[in-house]
Amino acid sequence: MSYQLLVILSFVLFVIGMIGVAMRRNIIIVLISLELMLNAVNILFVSASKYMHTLDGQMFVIMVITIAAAETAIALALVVKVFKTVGMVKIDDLKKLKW
Amino acid sequence: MGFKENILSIIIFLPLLGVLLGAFIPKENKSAIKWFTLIVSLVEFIVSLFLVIHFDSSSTGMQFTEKYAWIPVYHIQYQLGIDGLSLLLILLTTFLTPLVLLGSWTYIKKREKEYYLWFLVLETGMIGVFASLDLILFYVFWEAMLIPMYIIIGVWGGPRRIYAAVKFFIYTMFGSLLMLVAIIYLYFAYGSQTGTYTFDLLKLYNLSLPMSTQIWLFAAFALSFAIKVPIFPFHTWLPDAHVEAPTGGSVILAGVLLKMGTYGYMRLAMPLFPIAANAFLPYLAVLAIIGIIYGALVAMMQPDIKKLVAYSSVSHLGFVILGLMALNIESVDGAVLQMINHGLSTGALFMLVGMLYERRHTRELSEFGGIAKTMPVFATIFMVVTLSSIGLPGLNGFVGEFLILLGSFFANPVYAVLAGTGVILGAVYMLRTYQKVFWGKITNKANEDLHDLSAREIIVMIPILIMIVWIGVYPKPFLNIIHNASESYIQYVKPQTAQQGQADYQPSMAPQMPERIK
Amino acid sequence: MELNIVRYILIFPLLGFLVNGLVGKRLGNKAVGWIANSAVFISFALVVYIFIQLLSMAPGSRLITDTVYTWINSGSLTIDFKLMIDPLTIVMLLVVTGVGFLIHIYSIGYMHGDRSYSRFFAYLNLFMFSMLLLVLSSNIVLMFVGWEGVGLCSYLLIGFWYEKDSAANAGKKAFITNRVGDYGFLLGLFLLASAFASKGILTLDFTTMAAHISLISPQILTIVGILLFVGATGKSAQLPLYVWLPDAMEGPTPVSALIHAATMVTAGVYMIARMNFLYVLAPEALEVVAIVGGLTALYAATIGLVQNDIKRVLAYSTISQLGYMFVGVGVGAFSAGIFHLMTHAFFKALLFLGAGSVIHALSGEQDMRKMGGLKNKIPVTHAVFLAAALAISGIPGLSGFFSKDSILAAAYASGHTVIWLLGFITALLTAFYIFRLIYMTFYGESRLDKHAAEHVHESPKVMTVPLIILAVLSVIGGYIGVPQLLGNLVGWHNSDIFVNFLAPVFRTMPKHEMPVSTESWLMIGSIAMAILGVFFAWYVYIKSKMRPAEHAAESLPGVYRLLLNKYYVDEVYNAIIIKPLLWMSENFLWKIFDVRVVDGTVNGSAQVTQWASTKLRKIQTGDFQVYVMLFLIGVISVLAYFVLR
Amino acid sequence: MISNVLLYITAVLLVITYLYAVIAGNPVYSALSMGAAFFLTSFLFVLLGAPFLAAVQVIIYVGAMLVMFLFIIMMFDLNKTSTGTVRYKPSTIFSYFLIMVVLLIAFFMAKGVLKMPEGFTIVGFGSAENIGFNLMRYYLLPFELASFILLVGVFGAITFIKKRDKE
Repeated sequence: MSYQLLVILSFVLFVIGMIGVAMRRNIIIVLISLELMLNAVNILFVSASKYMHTLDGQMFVIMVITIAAAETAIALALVVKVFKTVGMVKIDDLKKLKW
Repeated sequence: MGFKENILSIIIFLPLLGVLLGAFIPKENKSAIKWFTLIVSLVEFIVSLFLVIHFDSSSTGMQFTEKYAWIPVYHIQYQLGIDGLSLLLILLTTFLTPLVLLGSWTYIKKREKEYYLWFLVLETGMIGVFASLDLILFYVFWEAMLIPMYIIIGVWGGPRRIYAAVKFFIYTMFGSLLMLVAIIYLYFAYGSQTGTYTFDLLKLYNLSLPMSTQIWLFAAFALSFAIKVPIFPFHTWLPDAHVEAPTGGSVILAGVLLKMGTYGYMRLAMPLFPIAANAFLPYLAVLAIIGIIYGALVAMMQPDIKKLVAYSSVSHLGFVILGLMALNIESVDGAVLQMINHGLSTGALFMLVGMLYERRHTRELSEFGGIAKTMPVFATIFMVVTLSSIGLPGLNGFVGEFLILLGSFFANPVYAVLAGTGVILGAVYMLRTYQKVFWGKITNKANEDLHDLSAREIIVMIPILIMIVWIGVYPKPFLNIIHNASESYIQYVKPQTAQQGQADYQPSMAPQMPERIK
Repeated sequence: MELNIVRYILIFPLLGFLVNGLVGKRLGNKAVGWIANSAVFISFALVVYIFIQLLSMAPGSRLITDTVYTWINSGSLTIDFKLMIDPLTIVMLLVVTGVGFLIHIYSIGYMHGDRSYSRFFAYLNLFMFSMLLLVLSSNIVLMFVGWEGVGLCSYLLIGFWYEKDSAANAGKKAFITNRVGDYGFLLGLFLLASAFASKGILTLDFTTMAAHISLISPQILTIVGILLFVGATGKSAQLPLYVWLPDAMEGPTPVSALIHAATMVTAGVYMIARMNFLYVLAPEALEVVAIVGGLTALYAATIGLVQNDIKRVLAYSTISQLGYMFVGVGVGAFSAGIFHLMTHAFFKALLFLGAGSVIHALSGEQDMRKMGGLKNKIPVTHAVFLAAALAISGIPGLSGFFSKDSILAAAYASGHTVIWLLGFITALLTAFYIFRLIYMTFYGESRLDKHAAEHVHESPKVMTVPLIILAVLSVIGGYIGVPQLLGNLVGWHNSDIFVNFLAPVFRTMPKHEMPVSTESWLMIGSIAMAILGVFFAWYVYIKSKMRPAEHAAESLPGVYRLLLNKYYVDEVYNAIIIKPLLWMSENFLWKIFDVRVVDGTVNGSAQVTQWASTKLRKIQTGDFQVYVMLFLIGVISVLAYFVLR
Repeated sequence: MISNVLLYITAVLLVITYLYAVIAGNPVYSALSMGAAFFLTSFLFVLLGAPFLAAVQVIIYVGAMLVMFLFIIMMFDLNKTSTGTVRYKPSTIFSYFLIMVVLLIAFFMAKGVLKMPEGFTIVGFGSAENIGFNLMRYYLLPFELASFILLVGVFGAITFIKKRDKE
């Protein structure tokens, strides 16, 4: 399988994740989509690592996984907090960022 | 690393050291803070007198120079040095600061600690501007000094203080950003011409740029300083800033900050770009003259005393700029002296207005009348300062105005004829004010039992009065200090004048550097 | 000759000012009076001493200088604080310190009981200092210092009773009008300086200027002369800047006598005499001086005819007499001008002080319509007043006759017939209005208020003694300048001592000889005019007991009202200069230009920014998904640009 | 050859699971679909010579993250609160389509067809040993920093959830 196809695969996966982030109302699903985007990037890293014959890509994947883990933890904590205070997880109700 | 070698650094950073130490004084202990800052500023003044003692008024170059690498990558140096012009302005700063602190003793009633400490910060900034010879260092001090002033106006000011502070800040920032761009351009221009890069002012003086470039750079510098001076029509921030600023802020603003504009013209804008300067010269002179007359006319109609004094500043600084533009030794000497004079007399006027405000909490002219009866000492001091401000011979204002008008008459009689009307108008608005405040019957009940100046207030005023009389009666020491600075200023700017067409600036009857009569 | 005591003439009044001004309140009135008077007396004594010194020197070399220090030095300009005494100076010094001293003494009595006694004497001493500086200075800039200094004192003293609005306004008006004149003076000074500078001699020293004046072209000198004369019209109350002097009568009467009659207002005449070396080379400028002087003399005299305030009559009289002096210097007879200056100082000071004595006697009444019949109630005042009136009218034998006559003779001799005619008519008017004043005040029936009538009293000794001394001077003062024509009658050679004494100071104009007979006829003519004037006044006010005011008001209402309202000059100035200027400043410059245009531009740009922000902030929906989208579009666009380009 | 076929199959499955995770109405299905995607990714990693990462992928993503998601969903009954599913905005969809097109065009224009290297010479390319060696040798600082970030994440999560005493 060509490297190119792998890249396209990761692009496709990334954009699918992105669509999820941008278009879902459920905040949990938004977070899931975010994880999926990260995962798509990981795929790109690993294939590049193989293509370029170095381990650097894989190193990055480790970092990404670590960050993703931390991020998920905090994001979910936030969700819990928001749910407790607002009682909602619909994203279009959270517009406090306005102005 | 002796005392004398680093004297300028010591003077610059002494107040800042005071701030660091003063920060440890608890906020509640107000009198300790007042005394501490006062003592720091007095020590500062005494140290700055050291400069006078060791100043060599016969030497033409910069003195007390210091030079250390600061940011070597970009060839930015920590470079200090002063000549007569800077010396007098530094002295004016260190002279006014203790008086301002003492004058604010009872005026400021909230957040005293911050107020007094900010003033020391301000002093560091101001002295730094006058002492730095590296453009980036200059710029840093120039901007740094804005912050304390912004805070002083914005926190301790009058009801519209936020508007005034923001207006002040944005006006000045607008100008100085253009200046920064010009400074950086200069850096690269010098580098491409000589192969070495520097922000050293003294080296940049020797840079010769084509006319087209100079015009733009000069415009950037000139605009920045014009706002600061302020030259008509960039003056409208001044009345607002003055009216809203607390007394101390007004005094420093009028006394020192405005001088930075004129200082900038004399130190940077004109000598750096002589060709462009000569091209702009007549326009600036005309603006200065408009400023003189316009400021006086508008001052004449002000109902608010402080606003009136602010507009009178516009008029007085018009004289300074006119003096600088006339480009002969008399007028430039006069202009520098007038910077000091304006600092003293307008500073004193603001202090006096502040004292009045402290008693009556209003500055409307119509609220006053007949105060000479209840406050005779105050009335007397105000009279002396008023007379100094309108340039009565024998007091300081006259010497400066006389030299400026004489010099500008040499340069172009029309300048002096027009600017001279400012002398008449000056008398009109100041005497009108004096009459409205002090003379006549007491019509307002509130003025009946005003108490006269306290001992502290008199102590604040006396040094200024002494200086006012001293400069008026015996200005020679000051002129001696100024002399070489103005001569080198003329040398930097003048040669191009000769090439550019003498006729424009030298009317037929003007002198060709006359001989002195023995 | 260098003589260091000259500076002490200045120092004592200055000390008196400082002591009285700073601690006068605590010293008590008696001490204040002593300090002020002795300061002036010491100066007077010094002047007399120097006068004797001067007389002992050879006539041609009478010059004493005293260089105190270098005042201003800038480039090639050096202005020394240097004092100079020559015959012209010494005459002025004697007048200033002598008359000044008498008025100081008088003031002790007059100002007795005033709340601001010490302030008054401090100002008076400051005035003496400034006036002496004006007279003593050896260069024109230092002279300007004194020039402005006396203006300041005039301002302070006119506004002495500052609680009265009229006094405060008058003080301000005096200062500002003077400033207008000073503006001209300064420009003249600058022009002169630059003219000298262009010849390579930047100097403002009288002696040096006199030595090199011929280098400068007459055109420039003429302009300089006229500009300097503008200054003189301000200070010496000539057309068109005379308006402040009548109002200046708001000040205490000794002030009117000292400043607005005897000394300060004559500074303009002194200045032109001092600059004679310049004016001699600028005949056109002198012509202007003479014409303005002549017109002012007549003009002010006509106004003086109808005024009812005793001091205002004297004020217009002063303006008129100053006009005479300018005629004198204007036709090149500098010594005649200075001579009249001196005699005028005697009799006009006397008239003012006498008027002060009358006012004092009547508890402050100044309106002559409420006086009358005072002759026997205040006999000393009446006597001295009469002497002064005779002197000013030009009755032969008194000082005014000699000085006025020499001016008119010089005017006629130099061919200024029209100006002579102006002066000639003025002589008649002068005699008329001054005797109108005498008759209205001292003769006829009493028209006093009841209240005032009860308190009429002669002034104390401290006031009358100076009056008597001045009266003596007014009578005999003229005999130092007896015209040679009269001197010859009694076989007195060189009878014109005054002219001879001053001769070395002045450059001479081309001499105009005139036949003895003409001179005699002129003299007889002016005597006749004086007597005619006195007679008319007697006829109108005593003999026929006409009420000329009502009469005139009925028969010539227009003219009468015009005169009474001083030709409406104040109103005209107000309407064409002051009001429009104020209106323009307030409504156009400040409220429109400053607030609308400049601030409008600044605030406008701020408002545009703000408006744009309120519109643009709608983009900020707060919906993070929109942000994500926009962010990504941005990233992709940048990426696309780099890849696709 | 076999591995290539496996790769294609995995890729197709990945796309399907991704789509379902994004589209699913119920968060639980979505989460489970994400788990499936992680498994597939891990399989892909093995095929691409990264066995260690494959293991880590399963452990962390599936073992920790997926469980966490499910836990939260269950605990708060989030699957019942959600009403609408997708915000359909034609402009949004169009922009994403555009992005995709641009990305693909960009990629194809950038390079020609890139073949994967066939013969794989390095022994134990993605092994734990090699990874560990690299990590400790060349990536020590990022590694430590990452550990720090994790620590901060832990603290952050705890403080968010923690009930304030005052309240």
